[in-house]
Amino acid sequence: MSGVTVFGLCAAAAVGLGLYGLITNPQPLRKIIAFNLLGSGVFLLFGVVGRRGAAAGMGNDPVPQALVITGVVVAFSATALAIALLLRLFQTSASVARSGRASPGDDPDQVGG
Amino acid sequence: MSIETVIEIVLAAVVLTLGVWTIVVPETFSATVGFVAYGLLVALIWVRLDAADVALTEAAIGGGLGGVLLLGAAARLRDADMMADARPGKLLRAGAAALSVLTAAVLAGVVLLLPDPAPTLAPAAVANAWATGLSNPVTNVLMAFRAMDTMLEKVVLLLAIIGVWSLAPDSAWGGRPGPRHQADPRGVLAFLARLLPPVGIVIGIYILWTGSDHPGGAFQGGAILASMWLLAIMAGLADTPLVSHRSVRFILVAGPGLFLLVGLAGLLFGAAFLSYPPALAKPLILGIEIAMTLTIAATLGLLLAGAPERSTEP
Amino acid sequence: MTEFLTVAVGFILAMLALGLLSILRGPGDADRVMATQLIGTGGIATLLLLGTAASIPAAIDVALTLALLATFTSIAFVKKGLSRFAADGTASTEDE
Amino acid sequence: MSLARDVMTIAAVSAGAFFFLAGTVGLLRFPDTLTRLHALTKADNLGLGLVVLGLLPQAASLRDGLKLVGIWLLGLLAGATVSQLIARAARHGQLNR
Amino acid sequence: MLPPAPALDAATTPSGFLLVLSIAIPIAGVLLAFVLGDRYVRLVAFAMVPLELAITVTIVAAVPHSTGPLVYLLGAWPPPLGVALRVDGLAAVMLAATAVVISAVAVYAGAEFSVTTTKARAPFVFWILLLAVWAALNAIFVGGDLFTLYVALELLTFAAVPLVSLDGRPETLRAAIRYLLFALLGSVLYLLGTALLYGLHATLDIVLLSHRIGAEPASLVAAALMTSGLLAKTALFPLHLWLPPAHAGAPAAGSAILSGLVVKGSFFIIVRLWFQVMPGLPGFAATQLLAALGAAAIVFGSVLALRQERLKLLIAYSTLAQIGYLFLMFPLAFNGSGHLESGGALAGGLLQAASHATAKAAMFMAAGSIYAGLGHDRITGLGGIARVLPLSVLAFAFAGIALIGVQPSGASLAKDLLLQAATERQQWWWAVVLQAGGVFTAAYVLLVLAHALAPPDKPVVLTGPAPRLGDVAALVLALCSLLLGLVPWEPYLPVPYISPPDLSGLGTLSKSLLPVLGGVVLAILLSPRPHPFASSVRWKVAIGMLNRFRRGCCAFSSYVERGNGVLCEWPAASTCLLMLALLFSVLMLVAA
Repeated sequence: MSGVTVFGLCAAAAVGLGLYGLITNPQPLRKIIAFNLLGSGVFLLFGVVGRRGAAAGMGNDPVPQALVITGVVVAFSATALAIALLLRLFQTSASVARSGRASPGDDPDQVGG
Repeated sequence: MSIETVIEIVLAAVVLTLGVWTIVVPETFSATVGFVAYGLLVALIWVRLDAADVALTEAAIGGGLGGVLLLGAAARLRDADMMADARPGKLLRAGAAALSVLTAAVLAGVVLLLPDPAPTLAPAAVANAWATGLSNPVTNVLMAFRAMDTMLEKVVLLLAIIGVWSLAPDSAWGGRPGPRHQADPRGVLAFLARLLPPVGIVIGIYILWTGSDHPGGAFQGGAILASMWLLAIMAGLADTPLVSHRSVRFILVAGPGLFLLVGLAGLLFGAAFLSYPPALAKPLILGIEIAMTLTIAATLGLLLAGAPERSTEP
Repeated sequence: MTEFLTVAVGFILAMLALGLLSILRGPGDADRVMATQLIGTGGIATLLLLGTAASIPAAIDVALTLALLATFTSIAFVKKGLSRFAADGTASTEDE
Repeated sequence: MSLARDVMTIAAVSAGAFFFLAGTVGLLRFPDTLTRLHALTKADNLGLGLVVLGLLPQAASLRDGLKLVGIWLLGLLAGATVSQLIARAARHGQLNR
Repeated sequence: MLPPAPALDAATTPSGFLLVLSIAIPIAGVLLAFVLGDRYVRLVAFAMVPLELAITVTIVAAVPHSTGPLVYLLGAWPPPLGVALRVDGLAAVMLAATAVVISAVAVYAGAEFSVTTTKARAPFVFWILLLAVWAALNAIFVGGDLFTLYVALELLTFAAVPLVSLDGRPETLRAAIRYLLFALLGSVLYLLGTALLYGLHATLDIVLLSHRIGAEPASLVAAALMTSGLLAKTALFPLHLWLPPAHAGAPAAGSAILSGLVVKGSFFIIVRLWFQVMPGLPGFAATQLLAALGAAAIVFGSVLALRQERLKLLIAYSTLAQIGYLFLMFPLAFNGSGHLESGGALAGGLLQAASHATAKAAMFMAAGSIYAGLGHDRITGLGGIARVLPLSVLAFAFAGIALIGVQPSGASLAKDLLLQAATERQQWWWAVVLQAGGVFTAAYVLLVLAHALAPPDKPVVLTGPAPRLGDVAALVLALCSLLLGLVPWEPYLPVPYISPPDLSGLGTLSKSLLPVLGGVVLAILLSPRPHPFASSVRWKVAIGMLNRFRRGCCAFSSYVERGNGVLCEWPAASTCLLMLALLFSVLMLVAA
């Protein structure tokens, strides 16, 4: 068993863990964390693929590396956006709860126009 | 089994243990800390996979910004059960576990089945490095061969900013994100915030500059600069800027803007969109990277700062 | 030499794992936050040894980045983790 | 010459590893947050310092050597400030719940 | 026309630069609008829309004159190292549909999202995201590399999510979070597939992959993962938990974009994947499953649409049903040798996508006008609006008729093509589903129209002025959809026969009337609320005979609603996603 295989299996396990967490965790923040775990498993898989393609004096194929860097940036922006949404929801639902049930936001008719 | 393999197994086991901890531990806060630790250790795996560029990215994101983002949210949302879905029943959880294990097993099988020798683009990337004059092939892929992806990704970052800002209350639109932080000017935090940023800025610029020939580059450098800015903000030494300020807006689009302009210049005068004339390739790419570093630093900083909360009046 | 460094990596990694587990168990959040600090030292040491053993010079840069940013999560914890909602706006709990 | 370097590396790294061991034992044995914090920062920073010292002879260039020293200094700074911050937070009892 | 696997396109074609511009111009608009700030965003958008429209027209005009697809090599780097952009007939159709819908939405939203001093946030976000959606969709239609498609797909998600939560109320924020998380799960699965494909073939270029890919187990697993990930983003039943709240919660112009266009982005990548990357893979059983899910989506979506109290939710559930319709083409495209053929079925599917895009956007726009006029959109409270908001109701009616598939609409041509394919492939069961789909559509469209045309209980008071220009935009869009069947499609889509629609023939009339009649019956049977003409005498006679049957149908539809409630729970939906991924893998592995 070579090192690449070890990390390949590790990546597969991280994907499985992330999926399980994303499905079963009721808290949105935990879902976001599980998504990040899942993402890191996928990125590791790219890394393993690149490592297997080591050639021409490169220890790791540069193309998958570049894809991973792009992917990490995208995943990070997604995390930031999701957390911003979450904090805003926390804030608004807290203020709705404080101002009582009679607030206009609860009117079932007003779901957009 | 060589000793290297043993080490790799130990490393993978530690990382996976942290992963399991992150998923199964009941308190959200512990899970978050576990994930930050996980992210830091994954950087080790990337070094072991000889992908130092990615390792740097993971270290900057996982160690600095990701940790700040997740821990900050976890600390604020501590007891926020009101947003949670219903907890799935035991049967559903068992089913989900079985399916996840099955998926992981299928993936593991596929990984073991990958062809040997593996197909690769490494020789092609190395052979075409002449076109840019940069000897870090990852930078070449990001800035030349697959420049389109990089440009679109920068637009994704900008959209994320717009998405975060769109959550502002109407009254605070155009104002400053987040609360005004305060700290004792003689305290530990202020001391750190005075000492660390100069060092950090030097390191950030070094990572950017070294990226043309060695692992490093715009994103990693920008992430470090963003962290330093956030440190100053958290210590109360600086305030978040007004998001309606023209110069803020300009910095946020400088990177993709310059990228697009250079690309269109290539379309008009050169060989193709996003092609660089060989003589000018290196300075052009460096110029774009410098602009992108600034943009990334500002973008990441503002992404973490959140939606505008304080209106334009001071 | 390589063998020695590799063994050292394994040893420190094992210590790191033990330490992490004991810290993450808690009881308090402060204990848990120490985990990132632990990686700030143990992880960096591992990284440096690993880089030297496998002759990957860029590992030093990765370690430098980690060392620079190791404080961040703890600061975020101290700054935002404290009763933000009671005194929303100016969360200053440091140095009173 | 190379042998002397290797001996120095082995000695210093081994000593560093010992301090990591000591730090971990401290973490496992000490009961409360503050003493654990103490064990963590003191032992680990020494450990990191010794590892850096041990790797210095193996550094490829002066720049790498300087970076190694820089890493250790940053580690010290982080340890000192963060342990203060966490200790203060823990002492105020706001975090131990 | 779809060329048979272009072997050598290692060069940029003469008008290839247009493809770059189709992405670069909206992006330039995004950047410019962002810098110039609140006051100028709408101006920038209004400047970019005609420019981009002109570029799309030029591309669409250039495609028939080119022997193969239009190609552009970015940075002059040929694949596999570089990234190529390609436009074939399929992409041209989608580019055109997108351009038409976005232009109409821009006209519609012009008044609503104008900047005033008190509200600058929503217009700023809306106009920038409108351009961003356009850039992302064009990148998806034009992109020739699976990873570029991934980035474009994420761009689309990032542009779509803030549209959902634009008004900032807790419900819409919750809908946005759910949408974002489920979309992210989908895109991670897609990315996982691309990682495997890269590991197998060291390229992600669509044309190169189509030559290298075989029935290796790893390729099949990758295809299964990518397909199911994209299905999550397309909201095919049972992965639709995020769609109704997100599409109904956004402002009307946003809903038009989300429902008409955004879901088509991931759908188009599925088409590319199946028809171009892996047409030779053993996917027959898997496509049967896809179409079965589509059929289930039609039933669930339509029944639920009939049970909604609010117009916007009804339209959102109708989208769910129509998405199902899009997937009926996959099994019908398999020829005798087990090869996925780019023929009439594909043409029908794409045509359906284009006509749904236009019709659905028009519907949401009309619904938005009605909401703005009445201050609510309760379906039972719509009585009398045909008199006060005639244009809005007319636009809704035209869009609905187009959707039902009355000649000469695009949907009717699509249905003909698909029915013909079903006959050729001897898969009669999909022909039944196709016909039933039309009847179901007629049911909920007629339900709304019946309420809108019914006399009011009390005089209708408008809360706001009727947006005249917006209604005209919706009407034009609905007419576009209604006349799509008259467009000569041969240069773009593999249409196997040319039969000019016969508008007067008896056969045509009955073909259009049957679904309408069936729809009336279904609407009466399945809608739980009293009907607008319930007080008339003839009604009572008719209903007397049907009453017992109607009770059974109502019980059925309430079961459907309950089942839907279970499927819309997060754990159930995400488990379904994982199960689908595994099921697709197994089906293909067994067939290989």
